[in-house]
Amino acid sequence: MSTEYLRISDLHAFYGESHILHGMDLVVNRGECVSLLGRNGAGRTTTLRAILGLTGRRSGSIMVNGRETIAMSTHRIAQLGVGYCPEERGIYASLSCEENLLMPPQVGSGGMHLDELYRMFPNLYERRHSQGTRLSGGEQQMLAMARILRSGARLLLLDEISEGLAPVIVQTLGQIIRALKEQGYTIVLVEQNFRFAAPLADRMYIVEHGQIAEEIAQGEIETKKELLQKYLGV
Amino acid sequence: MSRKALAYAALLAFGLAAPLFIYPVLVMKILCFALFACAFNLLLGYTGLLSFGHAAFFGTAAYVAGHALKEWGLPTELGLLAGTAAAGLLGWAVGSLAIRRTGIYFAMVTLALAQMVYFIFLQASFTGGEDGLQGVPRGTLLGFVDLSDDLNLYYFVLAIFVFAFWLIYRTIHSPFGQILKAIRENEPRAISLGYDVAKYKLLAFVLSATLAGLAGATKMLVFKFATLTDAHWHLSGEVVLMTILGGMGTVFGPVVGSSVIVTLQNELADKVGSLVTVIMGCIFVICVLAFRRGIVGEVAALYQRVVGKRARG
Amino acid sequence: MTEIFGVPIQALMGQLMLGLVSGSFYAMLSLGLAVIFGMLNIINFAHGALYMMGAFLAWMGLEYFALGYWQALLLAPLAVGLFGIVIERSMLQWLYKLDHLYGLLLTFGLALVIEGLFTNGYGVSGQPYSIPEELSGAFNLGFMFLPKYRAWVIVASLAVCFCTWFVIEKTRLGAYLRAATENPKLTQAFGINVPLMVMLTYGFGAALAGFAGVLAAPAIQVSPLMGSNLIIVVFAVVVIGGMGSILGSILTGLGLGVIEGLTKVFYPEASATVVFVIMAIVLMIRPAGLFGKER
Amino acid sequence: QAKPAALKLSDGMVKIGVLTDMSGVYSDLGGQGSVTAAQMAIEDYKAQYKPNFKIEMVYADHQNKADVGSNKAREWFDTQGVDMITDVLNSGVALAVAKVTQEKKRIMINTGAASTRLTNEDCTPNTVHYVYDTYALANGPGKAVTKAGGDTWFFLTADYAFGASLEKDTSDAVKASGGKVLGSVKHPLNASDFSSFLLQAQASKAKVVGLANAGGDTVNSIKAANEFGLTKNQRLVGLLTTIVDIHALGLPTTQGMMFTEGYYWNLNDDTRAWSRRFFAKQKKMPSMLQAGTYSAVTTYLKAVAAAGTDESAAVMKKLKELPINDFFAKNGKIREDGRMVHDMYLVEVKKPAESKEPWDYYNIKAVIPGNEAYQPMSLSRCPLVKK
Amino acid sequence: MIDDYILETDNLVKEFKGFVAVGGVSLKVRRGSIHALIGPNGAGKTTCFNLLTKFLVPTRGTIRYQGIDITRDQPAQIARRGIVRSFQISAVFPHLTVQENVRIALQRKLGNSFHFWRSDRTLARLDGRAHELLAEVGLEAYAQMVAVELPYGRKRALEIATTLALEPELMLLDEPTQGMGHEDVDRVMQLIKKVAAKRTILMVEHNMKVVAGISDTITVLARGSVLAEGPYAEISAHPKVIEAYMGTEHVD
Ligand SMILES: Nc1ncnc2c1ncn2[C@@H]1O[C@H](COP(=O)(O)OP(=O)(O)OP(=O)(O)O)[C@@H](O)[C@H]1O
Ligand SMILES: Nc1ncnc2c1ncn2[C@@H]1O[C@H](COP(=O)(O)OP(=O)(O)OP(=O)(O)O)[C@@H](O)[C@H]1O
Ligand SMILES: [Mg+2]
Ligand SMILES: [Mg+2]
Repeated sequence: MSTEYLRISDLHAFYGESHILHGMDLVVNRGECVSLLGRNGAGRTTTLRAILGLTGRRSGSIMVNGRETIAMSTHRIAQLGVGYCPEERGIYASLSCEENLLMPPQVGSGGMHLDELYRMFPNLYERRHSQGTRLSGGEQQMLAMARILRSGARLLLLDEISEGLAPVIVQTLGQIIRALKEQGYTIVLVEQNFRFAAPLADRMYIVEHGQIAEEIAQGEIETKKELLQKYLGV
Repeated sequence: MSRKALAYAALLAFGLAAPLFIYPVLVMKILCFALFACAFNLLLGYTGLLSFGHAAFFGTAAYVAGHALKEWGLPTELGLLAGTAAAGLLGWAVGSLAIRRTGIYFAMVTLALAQMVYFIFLQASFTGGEDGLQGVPRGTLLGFVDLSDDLNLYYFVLAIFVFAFWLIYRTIHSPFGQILKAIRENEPRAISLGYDVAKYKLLAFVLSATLAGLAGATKMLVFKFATLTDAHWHLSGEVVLMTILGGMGTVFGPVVGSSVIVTLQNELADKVGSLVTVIMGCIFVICVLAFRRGIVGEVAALYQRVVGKRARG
Repeated sequence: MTEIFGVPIQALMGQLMLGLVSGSFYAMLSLGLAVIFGMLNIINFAHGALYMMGAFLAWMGLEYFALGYWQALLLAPLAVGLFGIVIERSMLQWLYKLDHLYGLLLTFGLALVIEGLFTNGYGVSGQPYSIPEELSGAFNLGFMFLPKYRAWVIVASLAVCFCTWFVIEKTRLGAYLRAATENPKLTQAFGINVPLMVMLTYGFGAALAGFAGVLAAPAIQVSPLMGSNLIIVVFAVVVIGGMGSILGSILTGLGLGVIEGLTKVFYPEASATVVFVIMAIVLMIRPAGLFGKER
Repeated sequence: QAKPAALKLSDGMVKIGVLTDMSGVYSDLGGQGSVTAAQMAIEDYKAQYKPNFKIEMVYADHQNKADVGSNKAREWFDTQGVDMITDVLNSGVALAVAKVTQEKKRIMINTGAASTRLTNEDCTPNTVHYVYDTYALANGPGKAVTKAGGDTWFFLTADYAFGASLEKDTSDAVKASGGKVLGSVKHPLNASDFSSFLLQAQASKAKVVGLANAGGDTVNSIKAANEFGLTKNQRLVGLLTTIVDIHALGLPTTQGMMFTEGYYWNLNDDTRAWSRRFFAKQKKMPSMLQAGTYSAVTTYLKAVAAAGTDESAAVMKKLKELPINDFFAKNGKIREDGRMVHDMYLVEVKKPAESKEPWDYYNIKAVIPGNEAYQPMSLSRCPLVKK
Repeated sequence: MIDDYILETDNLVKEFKGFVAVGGVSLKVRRGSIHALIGPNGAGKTTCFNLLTKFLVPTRGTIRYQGIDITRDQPAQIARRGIVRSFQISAVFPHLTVQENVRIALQRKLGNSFHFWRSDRTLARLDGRAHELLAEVGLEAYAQMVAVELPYGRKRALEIATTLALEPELMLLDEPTQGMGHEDVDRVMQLIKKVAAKRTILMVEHNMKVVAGISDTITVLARGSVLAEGPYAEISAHPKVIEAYMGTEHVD
């Protein structure tokens, strides 16, 4: 069994006429948490969407768990065990909070139990009968996250999950990610919040103009400070 | 700039000379429907509201103007005005209701209200029911130009058309038009900037209804009658077709679209008989699937591409 | 004898029954519209034409293939559903990314084509379709003489409506449907085959219209234009109900049928317009419709 | 018939335009069938009289739109030299075309429209109304059925001008014959469901239920009447019912209905002979409109030949002089107001068992002589009629 | 003195079918200050905002602006009074140019917005002011660009310029820096500070850096009611706030 869980090579993606990704190359190993950093509009979200085939045209190669997915349709890719937590959260208004949680079909074994999730996010338990979009911004964020943990997906694509959350919750979220890593989940974390991502990520990629500009391993953060300064302004 | 002026001048010249080589009644009919479609386009193309009930205004104006000329014996100009004003009033009533909803619902509400108007015309006594209001006198213009002469009438109709066309053009390129554009682009934002969006939409609706009414009254004058087909939902559908075929949101699109449709209907009547609805339907489908920009829109895009290429190459 | 506003109560009961019958048709049609609208975001103007097709297929089945009413009740909706699927695959699927209005326009064109073709082939005066043997005759309800066939229409349509409601609101498939309705791309990203669902939904909506058509065939003349006027009334029903819920469209349909029925007794002149008048009033008071969600 | 040496023709030929509904609600009544009938008439005329002038025919679909119709007529007169227009069913279109015809000084022989306005308020010197009108349709059954014992009536009336005038004309006839009208209910045009109105008719306990509507409305009301068992105790009378409707509904549903027809194919050998020829071409038996169109075209051609010109005033004069006697009309005469007066038939629909062959639908209950069937000249509101 | 507070709410309550989202909030916003509203998720901040801008109708309570009761006003009316809000999603007119975007906002005061018979050239005199505003937010170079083509951070800037065109007395910003990169956050922070010079700002924000950096007063909401109020130093040391909101990680 190879340790490589996701391999993207020379990925190009388009929205209509506009060419957004210009040859992305990246690798995520099984059980790893990799973070994509970059400026607004660098193409990080697009990368995640391209993995699932949610962009317009795309070319190159995306291997998920050893299978080429570039020509697959979105639902087939998801069924390989990919869970996606979108930037805009994507909570369903026509479903209640709990229905939202239960909606994603099983795509793998070993998903979390509803009780477990409610323990993790007590806010959701409290509002479980409420209409999905009536939740506050932060509650929706929690819901979006919890939702994919139930489906048994082993590769999690998380887009800006710390956004709009109270600092306390962000801390809890950090603990959750750590726990997930321990359970062997493979995680791609797109983050704006460097402070949040840095301690969690095994490796970081810096995305610039739809390409990988730099790769930084966990141990190199201190040594590559000025690089980070240059690309991210931190 | 001046090239544009030149183009308008050429078109006007064509309009003036047209009856010499084309059957004038046909041209008048085209002008009326072109005006109707332009009025409709003001709403669809520039406000983003799809009304599926515009025939109600067209028909109302035709009936009221016809009644005013025939039964009350009003002078021609006043008769037309009466019809147009009635359409405007109806537009205000229908508009106030319909703008409470947007998108497809708006379309359905206008369609349903227009159907109601249709039933009223069907039952009311002054409309002559199925037979229609027939034999309306054309009268004289300003008391001395005899409009029963087709050529005199033609220039009168042309004048009405040019005036209305100018008004629509003016509206699109006015401060009001700017706000309409903004509303179409992002309605919540327009509200948050303090614009009472409903009022703007309503004014646009009333303007469009009034001008549609002017078209209806004029058409009545040309043909000397008003019938239920003027208010039937098929006509509402046709004016949508004309606008889309020509190119919605373009100044000339509706004119081109209506010329094509009216001419087609005229020609097809003899040749394909009952398949005429099928053909109209097919044009509809093809337009929506393949030529969403409409004839004028596509030509303009082509022109852009050619000019762009030349500039680049 | 008791009377209400000069109308004997027995006659009134009869009219209520009849209102329920026409309400059944409104309910089935507006339900189909709502289902399709939900999933495809398209107001299906061709719904009336599909309804007409259902009736015509039943008639053609009898005429050319000696298929009886019961077979037709099964086969015609299937055929209409398949036809719907073809339309969805060949045309509608290209419109999803565009403004919803294009869907309305396309289906309007389709309605013209379908009705035109049938008119061309069969004329407009209509074809007779007789009531099946088992359902002819009538029940004597005491207050009225209720033809068995009308009773059957009510039963059949309520059953169909209830099943649809149950599937959409209470089952897992329904949850997928609602999710896909709202955010198709994301739903697909969770591993659900949304394009397939969209296709089947349109097929189902079309089949529902076809089913209504077959039910209508013995009750009224099968004619190419039978759907085109009905559909406008159904649009008004939809506006009144608001496409908020499945249950909403069913209840509104039935309710308006009854109201229209009563109008026919008290003020028949207004019976063609009463639905539109109600629509205007509802718009003034609740712009989103009775069951619609304010947004 | 004497043949003048040469005819004075406006443009070297006689041109006939058939303006009809080829796609809409009335296309089965007129439509392609009318075109075929006109064609047959011209061919027969040529074969029989060997005329020394050219005859041509054009046709068009007016789509039931007055503007399309009148525009077409105008264009035909202005650019094609059409001399006579026929069929023109749909009263709205007919009235509009009548105006154009008068303006352009040509002739319209209307075989399709029902409105009596064509020979009353809106009569013109250029209009002939040939086959039927609402007065004749209403009057016949109103009198005959009442006299036969059906003396209490209830009406199902389409709620617009046409329905109202049918109801009024019939009520007058019923009352004049000593009957009583118990009430009426107005239904909207194109109402698909008539059950509610029928229930009201049933509740009225009238012996006769008159259907003051047309086309699809009539058909649907008959159907519902059958379903609700109304026909068990009450008699249905159609006020504008034609063989097309009966054919569409079938005998089991329509048996026992009574109404007035202007023509029936199975009347006598003449009608059978012509109708079978028509059937061979059209696969349908002719409606009264289609048969009337044949007769009208023939009559017109004879009048042109007799007048020696296609100039409308002269032809019109001849039209009003010549008596019409052919398979379609017996004792036909075109009156001063343009009304062609001929015998009408009160028919009753056969029971399925009585019908011996396809299209064998009617028992003729009475022949209503032309001068009784149509509105008398004394009541005419036509300004052309000197009183 | 009453004039000290530009906006006051008194015991504002919003219930959703029995669920109390905002339960008796009395808020006082001092004229000329930057006032931040923070609190845990679901505390009712956005709901509060929606009440203030009339996108929701309060169940109970009153809102006073400049001493006038505005509890029953319509949204558009609120805007005309000088209260303008920004949206969490970017709110520009995508296919108008940057300059036209600002001009739409300026046009209202001209009072000719219903004049459909006038030429739009009458709007040219607004261009000068539009450029000033664009310069203020650093967009003058982009004036002729179509708004949809602007990068995210610039769109936010354009939105603020448009808002400024209304010369609002009170600006309501809902998470103005959400989803922004560090550079953009800094730029917007500076921008807010700059425009706050002449007006009052009330904002909801989760980014403690921004809150700490520019706000004068902070109100902490929790479960629909006010937990604490005061300057950043005071708030960040408040034990209850730390427990309910900030957690152990501190921004220095
Ligand atoms: N649906 C779309 N159509 C066209 N262009 C798009 C679309 N979505 C994103 N883009 C463009 O693609 C580029 C990359 O966007 P992306 O969302 O991947 O950026 P990001 O790195 O995730 O940044 P952010 O912090 O804004 O989320 C941007 O320039 C954006 O304008
Ligand atoms: N329309 C509504 N119907 C029912 N409940 C609602 C509605 N809107 C908000 N709520 C509930 O009210 C509470 C407060 O919501 P609000 O959006 O004001 O929170 P917030 O403070 O803005 O949180 P966040 O920081 O997460 O955005 C939440 O628990 C939410 O679920
Ligand atoms: Mg992103
Ligand atoms: Mg919020």
